[in-house]
Amino acid sequence: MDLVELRRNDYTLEEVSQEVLVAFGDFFSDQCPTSLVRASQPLGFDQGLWDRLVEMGTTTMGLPESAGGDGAGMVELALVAEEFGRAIAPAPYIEHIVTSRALAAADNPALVEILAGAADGSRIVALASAPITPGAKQLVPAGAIAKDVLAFVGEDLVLFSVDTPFPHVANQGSTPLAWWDFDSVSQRTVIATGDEALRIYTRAHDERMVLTAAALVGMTEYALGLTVEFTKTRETMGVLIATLQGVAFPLTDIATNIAGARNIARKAAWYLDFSPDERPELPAIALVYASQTATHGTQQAAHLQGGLGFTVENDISMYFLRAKGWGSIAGDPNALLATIGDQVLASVK
Amino acid sequence: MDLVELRRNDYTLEEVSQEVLVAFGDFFSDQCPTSLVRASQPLGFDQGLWDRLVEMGTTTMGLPESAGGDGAGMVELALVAEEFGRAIAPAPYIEHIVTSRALAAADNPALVEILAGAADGSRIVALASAPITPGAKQLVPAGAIAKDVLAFVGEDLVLFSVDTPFPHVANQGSTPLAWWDFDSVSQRTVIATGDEALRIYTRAHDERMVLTAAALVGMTEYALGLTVEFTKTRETMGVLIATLQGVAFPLTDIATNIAGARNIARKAAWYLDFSPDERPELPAIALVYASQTATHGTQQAAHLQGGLGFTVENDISMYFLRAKGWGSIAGDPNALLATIGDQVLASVK
Amino acid sequence: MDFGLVELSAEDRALQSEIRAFLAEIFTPDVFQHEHETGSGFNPKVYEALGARGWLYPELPVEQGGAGFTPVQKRIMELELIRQDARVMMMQGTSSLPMAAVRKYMDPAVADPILKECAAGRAVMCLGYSEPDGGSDIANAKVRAVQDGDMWTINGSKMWTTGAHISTYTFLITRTDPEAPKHKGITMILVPLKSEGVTIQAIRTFSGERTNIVYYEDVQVHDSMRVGGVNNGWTVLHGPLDEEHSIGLDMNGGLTDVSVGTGMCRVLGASMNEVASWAHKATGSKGQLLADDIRVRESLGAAMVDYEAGISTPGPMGRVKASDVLVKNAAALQDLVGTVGLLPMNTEGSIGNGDIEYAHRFAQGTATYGGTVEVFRTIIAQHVLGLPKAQLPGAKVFLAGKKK
Amino acid sequence: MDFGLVELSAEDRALQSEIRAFLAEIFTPDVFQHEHETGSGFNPKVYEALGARGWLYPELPVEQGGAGFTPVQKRIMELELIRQDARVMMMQGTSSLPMAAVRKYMDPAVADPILKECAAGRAVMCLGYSEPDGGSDIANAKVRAVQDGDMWTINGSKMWTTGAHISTYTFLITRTDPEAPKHKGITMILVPLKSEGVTIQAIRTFSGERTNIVYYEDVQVHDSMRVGGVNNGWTVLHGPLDEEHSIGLDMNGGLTDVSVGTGMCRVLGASMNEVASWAHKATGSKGQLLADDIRVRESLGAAMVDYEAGISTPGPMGRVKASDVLVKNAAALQDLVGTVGLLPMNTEGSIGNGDIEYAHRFAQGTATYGGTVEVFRTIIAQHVLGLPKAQLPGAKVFLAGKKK
Repeated sequence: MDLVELRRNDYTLEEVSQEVLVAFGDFFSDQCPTSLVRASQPLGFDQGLWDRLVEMGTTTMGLPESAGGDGAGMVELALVAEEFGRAIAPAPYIEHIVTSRALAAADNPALVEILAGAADGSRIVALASAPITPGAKQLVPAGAIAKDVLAFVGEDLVLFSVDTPFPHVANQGSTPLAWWDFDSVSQRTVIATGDEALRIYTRAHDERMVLTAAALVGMTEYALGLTVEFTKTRETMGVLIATLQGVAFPLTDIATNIAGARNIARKAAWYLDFSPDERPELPAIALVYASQTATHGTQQAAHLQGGLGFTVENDISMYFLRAKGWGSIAGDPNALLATIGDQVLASVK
Repeated sequence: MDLVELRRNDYTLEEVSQEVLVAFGDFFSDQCPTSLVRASQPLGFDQGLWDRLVEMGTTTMGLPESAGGDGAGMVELALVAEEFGRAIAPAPYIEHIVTSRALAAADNPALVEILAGAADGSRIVALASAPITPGAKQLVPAGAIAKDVLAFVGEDLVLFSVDTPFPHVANQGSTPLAWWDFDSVSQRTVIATGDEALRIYTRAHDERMVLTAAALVGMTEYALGLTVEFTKTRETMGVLIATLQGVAFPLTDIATNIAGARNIARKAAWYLDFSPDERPELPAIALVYASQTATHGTQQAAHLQGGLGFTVENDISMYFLRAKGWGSIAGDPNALLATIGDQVLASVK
Repeated sequence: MDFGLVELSAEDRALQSEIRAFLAEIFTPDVFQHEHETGSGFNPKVYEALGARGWLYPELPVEQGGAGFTPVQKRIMELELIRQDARVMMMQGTSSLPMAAVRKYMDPAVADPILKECAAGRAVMCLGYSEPDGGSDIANAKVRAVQDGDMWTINGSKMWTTGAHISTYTFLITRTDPEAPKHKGITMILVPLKSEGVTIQAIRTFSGERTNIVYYEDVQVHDSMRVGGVNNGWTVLHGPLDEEHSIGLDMNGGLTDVSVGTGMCRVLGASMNEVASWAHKATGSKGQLLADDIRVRESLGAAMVDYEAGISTPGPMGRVKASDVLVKNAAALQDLVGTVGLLPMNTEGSIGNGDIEYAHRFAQGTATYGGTVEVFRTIIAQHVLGLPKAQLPGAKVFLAGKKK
Repeated sequence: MDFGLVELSAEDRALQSEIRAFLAEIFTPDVFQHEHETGSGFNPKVYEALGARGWLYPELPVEQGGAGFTPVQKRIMELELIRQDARVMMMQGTSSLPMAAVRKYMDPAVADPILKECAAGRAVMCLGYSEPDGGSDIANAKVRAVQDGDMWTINGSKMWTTGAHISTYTFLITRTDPEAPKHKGITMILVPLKSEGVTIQAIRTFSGERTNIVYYEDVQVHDSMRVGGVNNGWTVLHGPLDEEHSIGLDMNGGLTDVSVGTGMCRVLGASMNEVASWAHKATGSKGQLLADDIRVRESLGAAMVDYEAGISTPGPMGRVKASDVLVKNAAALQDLVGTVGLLPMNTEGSIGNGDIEYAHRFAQGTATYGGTVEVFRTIIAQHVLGLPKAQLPGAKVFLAGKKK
């Protein structure tokens, strides 16, 4: 890999991006208190919040103008994802957005109606995590609330549609997972085939990794904030625990990881927008690093609140329990490492 | 694996083992000051020390009585290895002992003379780390001072002998490594073949792993002690740095790792002595964990002395620079993990 | 040194079979379901069935309600109980600490009936140590006990009193001299939890285990329930604490676990076994059996190294190590198996009926149980490494933030 | 946001080619050999050749000895120098800190000739900050400077004065008022190292880098060499320190590294490249090409994630992260390649001519350079997280234990 490439490293947000960040930050802190997150368990979906997200234009902002959208890029979508993750909002933001964008990219007349439903939020769409193999069910993210799931079958990218989503399966992250028995779904629309299918599918997965990475950053930062406040008020042996290095140093490591993970997620989003054929490993790097950051960060943040951090009543428990699940849904970290390594190997060939 | 097996967990040393520990502890602290270690760099061999080790009976204690030895078991040899490692002694204790034991196990009349030379220390013997492949040289531990190297070739265990050892190659750990060009060595004695060859070879490797694990424990404990003393005298901001959790907690983690690594190494030695067909993964576990303990422990111990821990003059530098190398010579940690995992998989079959 | 299988006499072998058969009978499916629902670490039917045979504290002499077991027999019982379910037996271990103090310090006329009830499984005791603002400093207890003639009046509240809701007594640290240095003004009182003025409020942890806050409002306790001298509570406490935190020099010919964290490691071991079983059946994206996958083999190998480290590290160091390796590997094994690792007990497709999912939640608590790992690191720094103590304004002894 | 390739004008492209060709000419093999032997981070021929063109500090105006480079041109130069060898250029960076202070605080009549010598590569400056017993607390400096008329007399010793043996001047923290609070009694003096009474003693580090202890015995320095006001040293120091520790808000349109630790990460990146090249040629025990080995692929992937984290983490947090990832991955890559990873430069069979072996030694120093990672964690705790400071007896500011 080229260690001295003459590139810019400019993380300054455009004004319009800043506004998106503030608007969605405000939206989630107003509309999605942790009480709402708690009330939506174990399904992890709140229809009222979803309706308000639709009103905010969340389901259209990332669609191309040709599909009635606002044409926002991955950078803006990642900023929204960060605020979404900070609120651990019970809504299928990531699944729905990346799948609708994939459907729009297919530009297939048969999809007009479904795409309109996705744009106005009335029809939740989702993305399978692995190609379909006959006889094997799949755990589908947002599969308990989506009626349409995009999946790769052989050479084709196929939209599987049902009238009623498959039943929810309880899970640690309280996300709307369901086992889909794709064999039993007869309503199927081939939306792309061959290279185009692979291109759309890969792009959708990359987008899911980047948005999930951004969401994990927001999630971890909120959890860190809860614990920072705790350590500033809690005493032991006559001193605030925040003044003990055994408490302060792990907190700084979490903050350090968050700062880097945020930058990587944003950079990966920028490459998808502006230079999609370069650095193909960045979405995977973003996801792996954000997952490590969130797993370790929420665990330590919960732990540094002592016994209180281990109680169900403490909001931090909801963050800890989601950190692993959200990351896991977007990709297998071990498998991703090998594909990242392949890029290093290719770069010196 | 059986989590509730009714076994004893008794780490109490027999009186005779205690005596071995004390005798060799005294020997190395008297005969092998760090100044001698420093003077023996970069080769990592001191003939005078070797002669005194021979006088101590080190080269005979582990040989069977039939070969003129004292029949000491792996538990005693591991105790000696711990003291040897504590002193980072410039002598081929581990290589020579495990190789002589392998030669004795072969019970081959052609080896009588070489075995006598090994027993009286006049002929240093060593063990190749991988089977010989024609056309490829091998880095042989102690290969710069040994005239006889035991190696696996096809189905045979072969002793390769030379009049002059191959030249030393400089290395981070200051050990007497050499590239052996086995193709060029004409003096070869087949000492065992087939299953017996494999059994002797595997046993020798297991013994090397266990003794190296014990040596790494002693090495790390000495390095820890240097830094513990440092932190009790060094002040910052008006307090001893030992009272800061950012210093004390990493030190406790090193101590914790040492305590566990020591117990595992001794347990692995006991199994080789008394129950060699059970827990075949223990030597690998002992080595991997002791290597992790030593790599991390010497690094942190050096670091917690600040800039002083990074200077050549500080003895801790010699410990840090050997930790990785000594472990690496005894086995590839990644490959060992897979073989350990195989035992877990086999246990539930 | 000895790591051999324990050679059993014919009698012990027969006892082992008898125990195993008996436990298989009393650990019915609804015992597990009950524990899953309550998270109490206690089951009255199981405790009473064991108690009726003297098998709850079988090392006690028969006349004290035990069965006069030898160390080997006691170990057989321990391991057979773990084989069934260690969780249900938690209060057995918790009670044993105050039982030792009661036996040592109280008038036998009062103590004996109490201890017999405990041995019979009809009573358990919990630890009233930590307080809501106390952090790790239990010597700083503020729950007030005031003596008037033969009676004590108790006011205040305790946190993390695990088992209070099913216990007969709590072994309470009370402040009896607010003017004295903090270690010299505390007294231990065995408080019947049925007393008027006691209110117990549940705290749920996300491993599913229940603990409690206990409020004491003008609770009246007779002086005969005092354990040890007035203002001598620190000494009384040290008995059980020393037992809990002891460096663990093995006094039983290797019949005890070397690491305080062995129980935590068994949860990791169970996860490893479940992942291994799963890998013998599951296939990867290219149809390969996962048991042959290098990634699965290495991850299990890495977990095994850590498991061995956790059970081999002595005493309080083992407690820190076990928690560290459980936290690390529970996450790593969840990564290894993928999304199905998120599925809990009783859901389609979960691994080991939710063992992987459970281990990840359970792991977090292990860093806090019986004192946080930070508290133990402080103890190790002072007592193993001999490092000087930090000169903090309130420092004297850092101990046990959360008691089981 | 912008991570694009910098679009160069025809003029800049020509300059880039000119620089590249020139550097290829002056970085001869004996430059590397000289650095390998001395570990000084300095080469007089290279510095003077660059200085002669105004390319040592090319962002300075021509009249100050620079070349009036634009930020893009300066960045071109930086990267081309790194492409050659960052180690040799270390003193260029070290000098730039005191040069800024000299420019700002000294009488131009005195300062200008000194600065011109530096720009010309004929002089470099080192940092006389840390002291033998000083730990991280540079404000606690004890080297004494006493004024008598126009002259200062200096006594004491400094530790970790990297480059002292090849520097013309040292930028010295002196204690000028022992009675004042420690931050209010220090004065900065630019001391010519040729002065009588200066003794320089080498300290060798195990990365091969040389640093020094410098003894000052009745060293006489004229008052014109004072930098800033008497007892105002803390303010003068903060200029360069703020530069070194700045959170690094990018003022150059993304033309600077975002992480303070980027240089450390490049050593990791070089190791990764060497391991990848090796894996394209080496085969495993079963004859398989190591580039196809899942273990090699995953380890390089893990290193790449950490590399990206190291270069993407802003400011002082990036300095901590970069050191952490370098320490971790240098060891992991050495494990990956096996025993040949222990072989240094110029030995048969070493990887990347010893790059792997070097990275593992070099990594250790990065946890100390310019202040230990613990010092930086303290800064992050206070300035990023807003945590309260520990109330230590001597605490005011924790800064920079070891200066480059």
